[in-house]
Amino acid sequence: MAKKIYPDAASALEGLLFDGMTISAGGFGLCGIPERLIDAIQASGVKNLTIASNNAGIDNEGLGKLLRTRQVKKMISSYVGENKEFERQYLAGELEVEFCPQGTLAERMRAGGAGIPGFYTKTGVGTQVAEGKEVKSFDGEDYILERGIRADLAIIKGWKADESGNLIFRKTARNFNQPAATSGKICVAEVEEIVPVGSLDPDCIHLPSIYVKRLTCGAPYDKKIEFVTTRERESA
Amino acid sequence: MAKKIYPDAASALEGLLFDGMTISAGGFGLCGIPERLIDAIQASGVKNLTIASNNAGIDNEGLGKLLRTRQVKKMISSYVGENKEFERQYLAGELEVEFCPQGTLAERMRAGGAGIPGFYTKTGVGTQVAEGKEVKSFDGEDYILERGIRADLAIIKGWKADESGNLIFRKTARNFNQPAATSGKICVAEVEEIVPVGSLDPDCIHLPSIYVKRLTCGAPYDKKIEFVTTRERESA
Amino acid sequence: MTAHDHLTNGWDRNQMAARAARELRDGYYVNLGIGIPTLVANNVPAGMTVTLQSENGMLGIGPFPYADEVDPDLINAGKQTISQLPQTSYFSSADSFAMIRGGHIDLAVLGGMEVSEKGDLANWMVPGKMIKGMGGAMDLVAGVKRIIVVMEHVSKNGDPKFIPECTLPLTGKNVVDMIITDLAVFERPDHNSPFKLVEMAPGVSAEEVRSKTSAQYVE
Amino acid sequence: MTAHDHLTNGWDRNQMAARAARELRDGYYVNLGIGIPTLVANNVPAGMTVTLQSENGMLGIGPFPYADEVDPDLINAGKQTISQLPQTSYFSSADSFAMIRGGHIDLAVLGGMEVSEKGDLANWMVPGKMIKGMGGAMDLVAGVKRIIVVMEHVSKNGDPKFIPECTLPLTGKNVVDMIITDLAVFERPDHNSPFKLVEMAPGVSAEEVRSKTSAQYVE
Repeated sequence: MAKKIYPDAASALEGLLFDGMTISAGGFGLCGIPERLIDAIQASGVKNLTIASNNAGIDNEGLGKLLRTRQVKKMISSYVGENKEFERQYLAGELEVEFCPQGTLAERMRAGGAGIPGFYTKTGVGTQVAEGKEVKSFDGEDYILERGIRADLAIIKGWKADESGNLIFRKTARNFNQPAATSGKICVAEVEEIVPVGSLDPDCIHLPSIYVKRLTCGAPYDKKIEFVTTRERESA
Repeated sequence: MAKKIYPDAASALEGLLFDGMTISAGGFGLCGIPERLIDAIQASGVKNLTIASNNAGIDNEGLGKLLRTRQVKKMISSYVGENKEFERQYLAGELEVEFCPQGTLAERMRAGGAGIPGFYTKTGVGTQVAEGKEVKSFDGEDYILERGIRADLAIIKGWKADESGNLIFRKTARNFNQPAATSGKICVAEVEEIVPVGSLDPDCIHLPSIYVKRLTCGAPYDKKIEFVTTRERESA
Repeated sequence: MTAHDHLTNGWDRNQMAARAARELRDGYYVNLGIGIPTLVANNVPAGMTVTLQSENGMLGIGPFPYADEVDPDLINAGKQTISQLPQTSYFSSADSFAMIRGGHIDLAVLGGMEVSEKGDLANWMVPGKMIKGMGGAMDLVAGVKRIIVVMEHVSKNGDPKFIPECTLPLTGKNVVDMIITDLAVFERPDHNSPFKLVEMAPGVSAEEVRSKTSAQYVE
Repeated sequence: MTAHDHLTNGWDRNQMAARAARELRDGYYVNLGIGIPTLVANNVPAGMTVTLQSENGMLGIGPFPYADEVDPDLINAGKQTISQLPQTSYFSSADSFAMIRGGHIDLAVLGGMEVSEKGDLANWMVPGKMIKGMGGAMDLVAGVKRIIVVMEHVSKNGDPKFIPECTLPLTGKNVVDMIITDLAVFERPDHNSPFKLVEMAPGVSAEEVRSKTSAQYVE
């Protein structure tokens, strides 16, 4: 079988990175981010990246690391709070940002991966987001044309994958990882565990093996939480 | 909790049927078709239906039953072979047929369910399918505009559902059931088993409960096969 | 604390949330924004099943977890740790917004900076201040069946927030169905009708509402 | 049966499939049409992993099942019963065609009625005959990275099928990369180049191919 498994993130990315490339990245906040792959991209020194990702990490976590090293030229994101270095570069005009509504961003990734170069949505009609975009009326309502995103590379984080590349996510860590994966000309995935073929239920594969071209196990993970919120146990 | 479970298909459809309505139906060939709901629609006598379904059943199986009783005005399908009554009505001009490429049909249902009134696809460019449709160029390639399908009612067949309406399919019986379900203003599902809430893995729900407004258990099923193909056991 | 304490102040944050909760119906699927809207979850009437959606890919949000059950893979759209319920399902962001955009969510309760008398909403950016982004707000107001905005009636400077035209960049045009402030409730039956003052907080007069509102509305 | 038996007839159905199988590469994801293309599955070289996709929602098609393992919920796009493999995954028709349309499938092998010298394919309807529909063929030719058409070189009447312009309604315009007939193989490196005769079946001459082909091609 063609081998998809690589010993680490750096080798899994070998030959795929080039200056000025576009990358789709999974994750929501710090949940389900491809942190090993981000570290390897940082180490590679590749520059002038355009990154489509819902968020931009926080200072020195997630994509925040690539901002710190000035490897990012442009972000396509829906929300970039909680990131001082981002704010500094953005306000100084050093970093380009395309704000994209969260659902539109997810759909643009899915569309790009599904061979759909453009689709119409009501999201953003009559707002700044609609500026410069084609407006079309369907059944008396206005919609704007949004473009699919086809990235040079997708980087994603999964929970488990089998050796053939079938992959599953865990809870809300699925988020943008699934559409981001499909939007890349090639997708590299990091997971917490690689299991033998046949270990996963074929009815419950979130990302079929065809999308996962290279795979590496990044365990152990020390997952970060942005806001820990808890409740008290009621005394019996 | 608002009750979603109905004792049979007829009661699950009560108040939802009207002459001239549009219905999205799941199934591929005879695999995963909502047969109890089709029977109940037949018994209701509702007329002039427009049905979006990949196939039209075979003589006296699946949607073929509604063709026999002349309840269907128009089919939106990708393949309608293996059906003599269909052929007769079609050739006699009694039945309208909109041929739609299989992938375009699936995407039109998904788009309708996802609030996308139109999307561009390369499928069918330069063929009869493109006639009368807007052509648009993206990055130097031509695409045609296809419309989302929003049906008055979706009828689908699932494998198991929990009491809240979370639903899973089995093997290739998933097919059009998932996109058809989302494309209906209301979706009625029949399943082989209804299980208590909490029985299904929340990471493996194919159709979240929000899409399943009414639910009935249609067991026991005697599932039909169009072409039984087998191999011989090699003698040891 | 009783309603009486607020006779002259209008509703507090929790009372505004409780008022919004009165718009819930059994079986509803609902998306709640950050801030006061989140408090609506604590005010769901007993015996009523309301399923909460989180746009990062979850249906059936449970309460905050116990400290020993915190899970980094289980957060809400505000990036807070939460818990799951027996009826929970998870899905991707693409599927989540297909659900939102497709009109499958019955109700969203969101915060607002400004609402215009035509139902425009501004709640995502203030020119001159650092832009953080719209997140999922534009998708929610465009896709969800019914939009309730919960906000203070006036700004910190005392300026009306329910106004003739929004001055801030819009989140959505002609999208708001109901406005709940600390003073009053405005509603309209459809997107072609004007808002109507349908309720006032205890101790608040129609005159007070009028004096603090620059939008046109029906009384 | 050896190749020698066919020296004067060109390739038989299975040999055409075997020739198509020589285009497979390790790790390929492939969609096979009904008829001769299906036979390609029997000709995958030993030691090579090729994953077959079925457009009704399956990746990793196994062989036909044993009689006692037939499952009505497990069929291929030709509606035949099949079996699953350890690496199989199932998905919806929408996800299946997202995969196809998005260019994720490496290769499709399809039957054909006519192919034009510009790479147009006609394989779904004959005017005057009952139209059964295009099924997934239009999506496949529009989306899959490389399209191989396997067909008899001439029709039952002896008319060429590789022709200057298709006479039948098209399945796709400028979509075919390689043509494998019982007599020869034509290929082109990209969609702006003409087809080139790259191989002939044993015992078939370039002259015979020429005499049975009305399309222009490079020799």
